Amino acid sequence: MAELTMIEALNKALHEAMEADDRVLVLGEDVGVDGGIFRLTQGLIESFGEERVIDTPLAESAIAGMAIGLAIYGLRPVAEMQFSGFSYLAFNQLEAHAARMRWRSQGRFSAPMVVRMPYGAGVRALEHHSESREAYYAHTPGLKLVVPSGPRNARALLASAIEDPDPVIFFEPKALYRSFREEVPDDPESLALGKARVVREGSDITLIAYGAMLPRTIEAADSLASDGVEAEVIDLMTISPIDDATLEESVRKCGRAIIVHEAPGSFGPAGEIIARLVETSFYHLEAPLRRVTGFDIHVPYFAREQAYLPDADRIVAVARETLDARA
Amino acid sequence: MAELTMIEALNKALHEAMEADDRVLVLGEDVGVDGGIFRLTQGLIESFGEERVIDTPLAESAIAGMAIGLAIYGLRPVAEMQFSGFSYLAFNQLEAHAARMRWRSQGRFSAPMVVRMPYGAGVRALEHHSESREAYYAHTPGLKLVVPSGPRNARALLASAIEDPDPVIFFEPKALYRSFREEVPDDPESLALGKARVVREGSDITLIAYGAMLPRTIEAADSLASDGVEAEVIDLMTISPIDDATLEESVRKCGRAIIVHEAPGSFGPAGEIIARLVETSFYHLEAPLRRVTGFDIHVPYFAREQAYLPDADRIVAVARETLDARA
Amino acid sequence: MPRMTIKPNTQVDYLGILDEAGEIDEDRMPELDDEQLTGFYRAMLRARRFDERLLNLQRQGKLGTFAPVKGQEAAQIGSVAALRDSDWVVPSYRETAALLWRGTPMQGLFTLLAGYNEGGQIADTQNDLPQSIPVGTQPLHAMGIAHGIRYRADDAVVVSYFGDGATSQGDFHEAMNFASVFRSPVVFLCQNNQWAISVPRDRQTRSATLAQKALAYDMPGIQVDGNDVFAVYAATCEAVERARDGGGPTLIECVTYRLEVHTTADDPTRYRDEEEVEKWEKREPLLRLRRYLESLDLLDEEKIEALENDIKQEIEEAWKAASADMEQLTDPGVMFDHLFAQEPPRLTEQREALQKWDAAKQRRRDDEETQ
Amino acid sequence: MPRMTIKPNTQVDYLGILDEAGEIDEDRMPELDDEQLTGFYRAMLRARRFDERLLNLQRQGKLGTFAPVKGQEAAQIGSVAALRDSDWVVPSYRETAALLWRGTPMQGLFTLLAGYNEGGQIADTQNDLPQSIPVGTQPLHAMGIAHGIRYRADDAVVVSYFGDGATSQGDFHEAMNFASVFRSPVVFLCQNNQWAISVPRDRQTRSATLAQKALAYDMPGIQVDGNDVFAVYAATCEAVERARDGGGPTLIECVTYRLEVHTTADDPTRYRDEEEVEKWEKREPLLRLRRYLESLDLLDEEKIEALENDIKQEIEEAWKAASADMEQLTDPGVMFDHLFAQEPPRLTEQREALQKWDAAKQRRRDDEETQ
Ligand SMILES: Cc1ncc(C[n+]2csc(CCOP(=O)(O)OP(=O)(O)O)c2C)c(N)n1
Ligand SMILES: Cc1ncc(C[n+]2csc(CCOP(=O)(O)OP(=O)(O)O)c2C)c(N)n1
Ligand SMILES: [Mg+2]
Ligand SMILES: [Mg+2]
Repeated sequence: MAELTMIEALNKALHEAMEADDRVLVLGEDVGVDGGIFRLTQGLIESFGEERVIDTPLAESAIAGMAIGLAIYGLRPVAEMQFSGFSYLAFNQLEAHAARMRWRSQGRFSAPMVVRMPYGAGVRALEHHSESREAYYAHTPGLKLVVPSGPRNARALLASAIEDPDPVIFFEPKALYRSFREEVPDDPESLALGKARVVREGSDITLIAYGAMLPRTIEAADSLASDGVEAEVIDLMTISPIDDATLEESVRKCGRAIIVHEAPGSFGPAGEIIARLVETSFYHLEAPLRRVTGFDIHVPYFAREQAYLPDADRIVAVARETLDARA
Repeated sequence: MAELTMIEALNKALHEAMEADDRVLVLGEDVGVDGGIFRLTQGLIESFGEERVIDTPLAESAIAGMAIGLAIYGLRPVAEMQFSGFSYLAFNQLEAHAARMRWRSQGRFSAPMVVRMPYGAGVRALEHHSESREAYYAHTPGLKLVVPSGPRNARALLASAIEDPDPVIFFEPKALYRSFREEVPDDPESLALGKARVVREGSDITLIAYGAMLPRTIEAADSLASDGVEAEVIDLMTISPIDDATLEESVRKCGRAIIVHEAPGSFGPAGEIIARLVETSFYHLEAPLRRVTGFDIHVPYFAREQAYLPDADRIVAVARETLDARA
Repeated sequence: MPRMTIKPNTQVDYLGILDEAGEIDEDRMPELDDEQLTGFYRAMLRARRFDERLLNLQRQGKLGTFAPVKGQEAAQIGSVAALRDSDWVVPSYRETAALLWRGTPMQGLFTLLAGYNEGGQIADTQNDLPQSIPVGTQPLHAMGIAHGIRYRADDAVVVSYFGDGATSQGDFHEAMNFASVFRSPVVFLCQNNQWAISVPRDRQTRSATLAQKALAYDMPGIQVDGNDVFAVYAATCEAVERARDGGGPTLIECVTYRLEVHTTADDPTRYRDEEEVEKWEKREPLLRLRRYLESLDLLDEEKIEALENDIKQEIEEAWKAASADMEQLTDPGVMFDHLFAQEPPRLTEQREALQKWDAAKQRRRDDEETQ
Repeated sequence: MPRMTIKPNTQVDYLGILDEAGEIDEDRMPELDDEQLTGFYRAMLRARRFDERLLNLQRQGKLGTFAPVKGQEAAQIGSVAALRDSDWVVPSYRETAALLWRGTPMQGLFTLLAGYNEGGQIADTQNDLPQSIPVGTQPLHAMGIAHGIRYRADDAVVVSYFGDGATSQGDFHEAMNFASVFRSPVVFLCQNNQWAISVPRDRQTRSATLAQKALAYDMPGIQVDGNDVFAVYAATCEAVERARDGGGPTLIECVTYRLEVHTTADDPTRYRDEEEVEKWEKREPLLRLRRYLESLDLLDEEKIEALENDIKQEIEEAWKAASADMEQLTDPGVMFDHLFAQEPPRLTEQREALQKWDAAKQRRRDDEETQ
């Protein structure tokens, strides 16, 4: 057991997957010789050679399209988009082909590939380097969407994503890349896709979050706890498909819930979760479901990005309003 | 006053806009000599010449990017994506540039452009010709998203979209292109963006729809009426920004509501509307808000597309469940 | 340090072998035995007749929109014939001739064009991607598959089919560049049929040839008479061999013509003259091959009639089988199939909701009937 | 019908005028008066010093990530100097030298790089697009603006700046093709600085030159010594003139070198040798121009010192002004500005919610302090 950052944990997952299965290839801009601009793929080219760790020319659509071809051929490509903000150049390949290959060929071909991309604000980066547009992918039939929240689950989820027989979009919360360390078991570990986890038990209010918003949500829960409110915190981990059962159970228990994400609120993932909880658990609700999200704007340049991002303060404020709401 | 199809009404709007303002240019694949594959731009090149009605090479990203450049230069381009299913090739231009030009340049430049695209199923078309992914655009800050539902409002909304100082994505429900005629005033008419309209008044349940789902929703309302249920029907027309006030008022009155769209349900527009109504009108709700939407799949080939699409039957069935739900 | 002309690899060749009179350039003629020669003709005729039948069924409302192949049979058969069964074909939406050659059953094509996803099934033995519509976006998959082949040191090659319009698409450029950088065993086969719906070739791009687009990547590029099955075959054999030997990709521009509508939703009289079509009718690929084969005594009236009958029978049997089959394809639940290897719970719920609604609808109908 | 070589327009020239020793090719030397000559040097030095100051402030944590221009001053100044004020510049993110020449205030650049959107303001008199990051996607805007210019029969031209890596992007290809089809008055100015982050030029694309990518569009393409401000200037003048005269677009490849890190987040020792950098240091653009100007007696130690002092003062004043200004930029609500011409109600609500939260937070802080 070593204490790893998320970067190191993801690097470990890639090493393990490549070690275990020679179908696994890594491709993207600067993933090879440079070891990735975040050093996430460091050491891979030394261990597995440039036939398996491919520095591509600068073209996101081609990276996705090449991965689709590799996957059809029977390999297991792990493609990197350098930032999720550049993945829109590959959006057509992902929507029109990766998400449809199994269906279009009636099961003859498929596109078992992972498209990794750092997302989210908070690292004082430039424009297009701070987006959270997971909803684009979550709304696309035929894709799965995974967002880890810590080193250990990042490693285990990436392992599962690589093994998954279908295309998985893997959103990495770059704000957590190096923000804390966690014990990660030496032996391979995987975590089933499509399952949320209860991070903290409570019975007063459910706080639902994922990715880089999870630590802030836990911080809010701690703050609420110091005032005697027991919040249950759920980490979604897979955004599509959502683990309805876990959410439903918690919300039925607590009767109140808040969804937190840094993506713009309007037409963002929280709306979907609220709609589902209304559909399944309306009569258990004691207060309006609320969301704490990014604003409906582009992430401002870094001097103000923290003002853009939901923080524990805002989560607590909205939680209090929810708790104060008449049942 | 003439009775026009939606195709004719949109064609009229384009003629009028080009007549009134020499900044208005039309560009896209086959929009000129061919008059558009749906004949929507018919007659424009004859009236305004190939300098203003531009047959482009086959490249959606370039069409969007060219429109951005034209708009920055001070013109008012109306670009066509031949089908919304091909607009993902232009998605990066729209997200990274059209939606950001005013903001990035701190107001110095802007991208007043309209990107028209036929969307939706029901015309026995091929793969990629039946998509409804308005959520991608609605979730993108800096873009407006408009969806007309009939010849008259199509013409008036397109006029407003062309006049709008910001980029507008204009989704045309191709299933309604020629499905019915409507009186369209001879004189220019416009309709404010961002406003929904109450199509049918009622007090038992609110049915919210837009685009090609509106006629089916009205049909459902008629069917409910024959059983003594008075449904209020709202046509959103603008999906982003949503007209919250109109929705809120209706739902507070009726206490029950259903949202109908043909886009896949998960992470689709209905979730957003439900979330907003929960936030604003929770205590007025007498039953869970429900949605009747497309399934979370690709639109099947045309032999089964009607089975994919929400129809009056399904809307009525879900309305009945909502009406039967205990308050 | 004067201004000087630097010379990148800028040669672009043109190849033609079989002319409109049915005469060949002996020096360039690829080696083909009699069976192969008549096989080419049979395959082109088969595609032509199948295409005609599709058009006729479409006009009767029995099939949906499709893109006829008429006029491009030589470009497709000449190229696909250069492949082994184990090679890969990445089609767009107009490759009926090539796919028929590869073994795609007519029955499946009928079913697909009648709007049933089931028609898209592909035999396990056929390394052909499904037909695919977003123009210019599939060459990337061909390049990716080719890269996989290289990685596995497999000796297959990939042929990517696309049109003149597709060369304007960014994905085409990216595929050419990646393939050239990685020396992927792929042949980019452009069927320049002069039109992208209503946009003529010279409004699509200003370059004198499409083949010269290879120069941007220092990739071999060649323009061939695309209505000359031998020229296409020879150029493709050369490119396939180069690819198989590790020599990397090639761009082949087949100069041909779409003699029919773009798709059945199209009205070409809006944008092109009948004269142009007539001019190209004279250059069409079947006639010249027939003349050549007649000159060799490999074909005559009688043989052709036998061929025609064979093909007609095959088509009608396939249509009959497809029609019968489609009557069974009534389960709408099929639309949920093959989205994922394992269906997530929510999709299963939706599948069941659809069943429930349909059952209720059926009950109401039954009730109405009994009343 | 033999196999024959067809010859598209395949000439690609190379231009160099000022060599590393500071000597010029008289025949090719563009007409420039003394003021222009020293003006070039001043502009290049100004960009170099500003860049150094940015780096230094970034290392102190006062600025965020940015992309240094060091080594590319000739490519930028030589090209931008060929423009009129009324012409348009479409930059990427490394065009500091070109933008300074155009009049972008240092203060704004400081503010922008310190993370304030306000720093992105552009004077009404400056037809320069804001800096923009998605590689290879901006040439389309240049083409679109150029098309607008043609439509209005305006006589402006547009210069689009991008790197070697950008040529791999599909949007680049589409921009080249559209511009060539529409004969748009645009100059595609590629700064081939040999690296796209860690990817060297020859892994980016296999063609011998980037200039030859113009051949795919029958567009004039020229490769120039990008560290030679006269060659860049001469080639750009030629291209700009052609564009202004209705002759359409040109691709110019400036062969140059990024002497610094890719951005301040980059560590080039991971992928390139110090030797390579040293080799290019010798070819760097300022030194050779200085030598030439010294040979003309237009520059000497004293004049250079005066220049340096001037520039230093300008930079420090701008930084001081920016620092003072930034202290006022405390309103987070600014982030809602300029999203739309007219703010939709929901954005106003969000703006107000933010104010409310911030006020509450402030109250809590005040409470804690008074406790
Ligand atoms: C990305 C994309 N944009 C638009 C279309 C609509 N469309 C279908 S075929 C076609 C023209 C294609 O021309 P070309 O590449 O020459 O092929 P051809 O149809 O002539 O075989 C267009 C615009 C499409 N299918 N995909
Ligand atoms: C579309 C896109 N993909 C990836 C990136 C990340 N990135 C920034 S600069 C760069 C390399 C660009 O190389 P080049 O075009 O040669 O320009 P240079 O930085 O050398 O000036 C990359 C990959 C980006 N900004 N945009
Ligand atoms: Mg064509
Ligand atoms: Mg570079």
